[in-house]
Amino acid sequence: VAELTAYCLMLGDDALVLSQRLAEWCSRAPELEEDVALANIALDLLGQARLLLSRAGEVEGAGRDEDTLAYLRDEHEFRNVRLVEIDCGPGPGGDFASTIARLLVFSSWRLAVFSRLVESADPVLSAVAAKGVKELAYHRDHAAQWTLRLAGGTEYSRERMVAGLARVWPLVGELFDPHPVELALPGVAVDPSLLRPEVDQVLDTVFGAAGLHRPEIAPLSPVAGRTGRDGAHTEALGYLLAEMQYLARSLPGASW
Amino acid sequence: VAELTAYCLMLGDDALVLSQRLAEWCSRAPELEEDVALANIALDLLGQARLLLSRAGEVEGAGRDEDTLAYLRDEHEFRNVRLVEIDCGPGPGGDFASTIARLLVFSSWRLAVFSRLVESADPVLSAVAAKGVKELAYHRDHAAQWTLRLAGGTEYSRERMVAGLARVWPLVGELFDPHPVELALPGVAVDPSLLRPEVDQVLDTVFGAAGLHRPEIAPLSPVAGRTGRDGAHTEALGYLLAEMQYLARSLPGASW
Amino acid sequence: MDAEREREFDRVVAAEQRVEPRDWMPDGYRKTLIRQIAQHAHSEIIGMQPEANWISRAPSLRRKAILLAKVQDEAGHGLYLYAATETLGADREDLTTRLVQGRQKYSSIFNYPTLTFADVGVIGWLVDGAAICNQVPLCRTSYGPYARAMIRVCKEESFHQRQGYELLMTMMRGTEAQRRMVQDAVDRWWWPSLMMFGPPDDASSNTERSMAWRIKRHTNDELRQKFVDMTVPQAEALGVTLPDPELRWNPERGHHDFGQIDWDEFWRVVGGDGPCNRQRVDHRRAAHENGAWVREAAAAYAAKQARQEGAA
Amino acid sequence: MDAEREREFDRVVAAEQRVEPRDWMPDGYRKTLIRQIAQHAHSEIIGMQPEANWISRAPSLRRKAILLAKVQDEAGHGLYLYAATETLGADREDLTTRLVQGRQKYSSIFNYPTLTFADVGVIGWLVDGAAICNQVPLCRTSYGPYARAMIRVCKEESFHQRQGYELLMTMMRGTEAQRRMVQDAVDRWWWPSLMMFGPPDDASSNTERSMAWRIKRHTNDELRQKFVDMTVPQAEALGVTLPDPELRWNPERGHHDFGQIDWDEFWRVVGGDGPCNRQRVDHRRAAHENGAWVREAAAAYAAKQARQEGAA
Repeated sequence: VAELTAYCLMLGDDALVLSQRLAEWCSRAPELEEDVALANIALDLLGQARLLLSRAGEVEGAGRDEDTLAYLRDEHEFRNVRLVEIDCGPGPGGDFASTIARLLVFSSWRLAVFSRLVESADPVLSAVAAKGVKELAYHRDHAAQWTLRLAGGTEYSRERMVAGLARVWPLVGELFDPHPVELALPGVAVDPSLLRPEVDQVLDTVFGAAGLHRPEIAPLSPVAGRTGRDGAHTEALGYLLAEMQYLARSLPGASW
Repeated sequence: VAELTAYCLMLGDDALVLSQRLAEWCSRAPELEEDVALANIALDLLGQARLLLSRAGEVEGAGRDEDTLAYLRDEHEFRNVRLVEIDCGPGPGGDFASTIARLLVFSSWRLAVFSRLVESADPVLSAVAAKGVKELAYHRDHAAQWTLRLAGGTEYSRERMVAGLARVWPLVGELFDPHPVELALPGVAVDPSLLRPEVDQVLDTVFGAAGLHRPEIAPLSPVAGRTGRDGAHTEALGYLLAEMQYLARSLPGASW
Repeated sequence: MDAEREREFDRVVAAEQRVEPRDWMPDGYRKTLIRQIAQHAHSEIIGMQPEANWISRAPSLRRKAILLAKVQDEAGHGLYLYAATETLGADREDLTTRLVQGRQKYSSIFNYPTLTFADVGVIGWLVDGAAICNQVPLCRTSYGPYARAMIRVCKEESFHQRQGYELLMTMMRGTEAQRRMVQDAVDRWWWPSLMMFGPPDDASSNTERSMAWRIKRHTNDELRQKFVDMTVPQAEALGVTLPDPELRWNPERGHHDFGQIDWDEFWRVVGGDGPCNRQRVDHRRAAHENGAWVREAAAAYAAKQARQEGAA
Repeated sequence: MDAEREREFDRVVAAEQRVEPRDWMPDGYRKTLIRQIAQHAHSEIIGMQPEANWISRAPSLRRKAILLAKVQDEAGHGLYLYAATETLGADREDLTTRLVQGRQKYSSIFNYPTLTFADVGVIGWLVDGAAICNQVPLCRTSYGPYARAMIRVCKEESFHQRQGYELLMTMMRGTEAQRRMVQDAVDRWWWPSLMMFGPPDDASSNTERSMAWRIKRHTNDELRQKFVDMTVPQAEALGVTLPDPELRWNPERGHHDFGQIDWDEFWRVVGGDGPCNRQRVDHRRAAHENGAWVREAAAAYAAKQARQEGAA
């Protein structure tokens, strides 16, 4: 039970935090069509997050609903990978190219996870995955198309795309590190270490078409042996949560 | 009593919020000397804020100390002028020139206030003012020197300085609008409308030496007749407070 | 020849039929429409900002999803409306340039700040409500593409309005702090909402011709009265006080009387000195400028693809 | 001639006297000092970031003031130390360029993130504590300006260390959540603090010559042992557990034994792949580049003033 709860939080937090990041583009995207598209992707991920956090709360059985889990957990209780929390723009830490690079990597990886999760012995996870694969396929496609455009557009956009990939690459390895929680749930959870060849192939296809190379950058170190999955995050997450949770925390007892 | 409390909050919040803004430069200033100088000014203002908020709590007599007032009031309870809360850099809303422009205007105004407040019938306000005038004279001087350097440096820096003044100018008028609280405390509070000629003269001297003109930009409208002094702020303050107050609010009962 | 076309055009309009993009139309009609639809599109786009301001801080995941979807719809409305101007020969890039240079207007209501989450609900209720009053008649406007766009826009905005009202209902049933937030938001948005119908009829220069062309169908004051009459009972149901001591039912007129609008404020905000005018335009300009390299890349890529396909 | 100067230099150093800027000194000594002092200066400057990360969020105004003053002191230390390198003929702009291009190092400890406010206290206690162990001997280092800078730096750092420890004491007396934060921070910072003394003596290439020149006075392992012995009773007083099961008093050695340091991690972080290496250098580079126009303006203004005074 503790493992299943933790697993739902892992996948739910990934979606919640990336959704929060993508929604930052809302009213700031390079063109209106992209305002619509990024909001759409953020909404899909938010939907996945709500189902997964609700499931986590249900399995845990301690009366925590999606909002309690989203708004009243502290930073070290968040189980998302560090990739989704860093600022890839529109803040000063990134730009549209790094947003696309992250989305390409993340949605390729998550699509591989969800494709297997469809077979999960947990009926809720299986249903969430079945709905999610279609969404994620669209996200991946959207990111791949922009990768081609930016890599094959102007000299400047190509530089940005290369830099964007370099920005996110140190955090890619973490996606495939199996966590004890995942290994403790055979038939229910997906072991991400098995997905690397498949995801690499997808990425290599996109990189090939875009004339890009897979970056050669070492992975970001864990902190005291812990990564995002263990609650050890980057300095970016604290700010993100402060903004996200402030109102909910400052009016305890309010209903919305 | 209510008026004196409110007056201390007005002057205290001005200092607290501008201190928070200036401290954002810490580790991001254009040169190390300026990291030191801006931190110094932020510290002076933080010191003034602590004394004034403590005094507000003491006069109010409801057991609220400086931290309760700083961390547990909601946005609409903050009484600072809107000038101090807007993003004048290092965030995307400004740059070093607008930071300097704001500091020049604010410290010239506050020095004029404090010079009179030294005579206040309230002994604490009088003591805070006596200590503050020296600090504020230094802040004003620092800002004036940078105004000269930026206005008389390169073509680009001159453009930035002109734009920086234009950025803050719509919020200058509010500094001199007398608030009912100020008018209700003759001999204790300072009526800011009396200070305009003096402050204008100071600014005109700096502008004259820098070859700048006083901007001609209409003041920013109040919202439903209310300005910062009445708790009606810009959209910037909510984010500032979310960041500032988050930790204090998320661990109720903790002592630091 | 032109005189004959003009008679035909006048006949179509008078018969409540639709003018379509390929039909002949008077220059003034075309220009008036481009200006009006562009301002409407700009309003949708600028209108994203005050609400997007609360997406990251929405206090529940459900409200976050509703708000994000709503702001996304606004971007969508902007897109249809820019497309409608393009059927009249306008160019979206050119209109955007006018917007970010401050040469074309958008609805002044978006020059007010959103200070609490209750503002999100009040914008849905009052601002979308006023917009719907303005826009429902436009669903029968004489220019076809505009009328069709408005049908879709109005449908979605009614949905947004209901969501806004529902949020306020929930908040009014919540804590004392929440009720205070709602009342405060109503106090701030009520008068600006009334200003959304434009200056009083005796000061409105464009009304007469626009009505003849069936671009407009009711005067500003008629629409404003309709909005007030519609909103008063909703405010009562909600349990909030509208901030106008002169507001009361007048049985003789069969309408609510209401107090004097502060037209000085109206003109000040229209003139550029509202609480957020510079902020809104700066925000839009920054997004537009920061995104220029992306749009250039997409155009360059599309051109290369087209060349390759031509060569193959 | 050089041989004679070198004998005189060796005599001065061996006699524990000070070498001053105008004195002759061997090239290797000068280069070693510039490198070491520059790295130290860089460490102060980069070291501002992990703590500045909490200024805006400090949970009380008193702690905010203490933290802001501390980070300001670090900028001040950086300034003295760059000034000391300039007495050796180095150029601050050039050293900064090396830093932001990743060509000169700084203390690896600052490549770890500050994840809670307890980290502020633990940095004061452990990181400043380790720095003091390293730096106290430098107050007697052979190069005068460096030694004098270190006296001031050490004094201020002792003060910071006490403030850090006091924060932790307060937190340990607070709520359960606060105690958990402190223990978690200690778990994360303990091993990196031990790494601050550098590689083990048998892997440290520069130690021997630096000791002969009286730039360094103790080996890495000696200082590390001293730090451990000093810290263990402080941890007990605080009520936290140091995350090392092998840590225990060895009465025969008269020192604490402790576990094996993860030198792979050490070299990985030194090599650039710690949790924050890129972030720290990017932050510094962005500040430097964003401030270039301001420094240029100040220089241009000063030049104009000088010309005017010359002309007058």
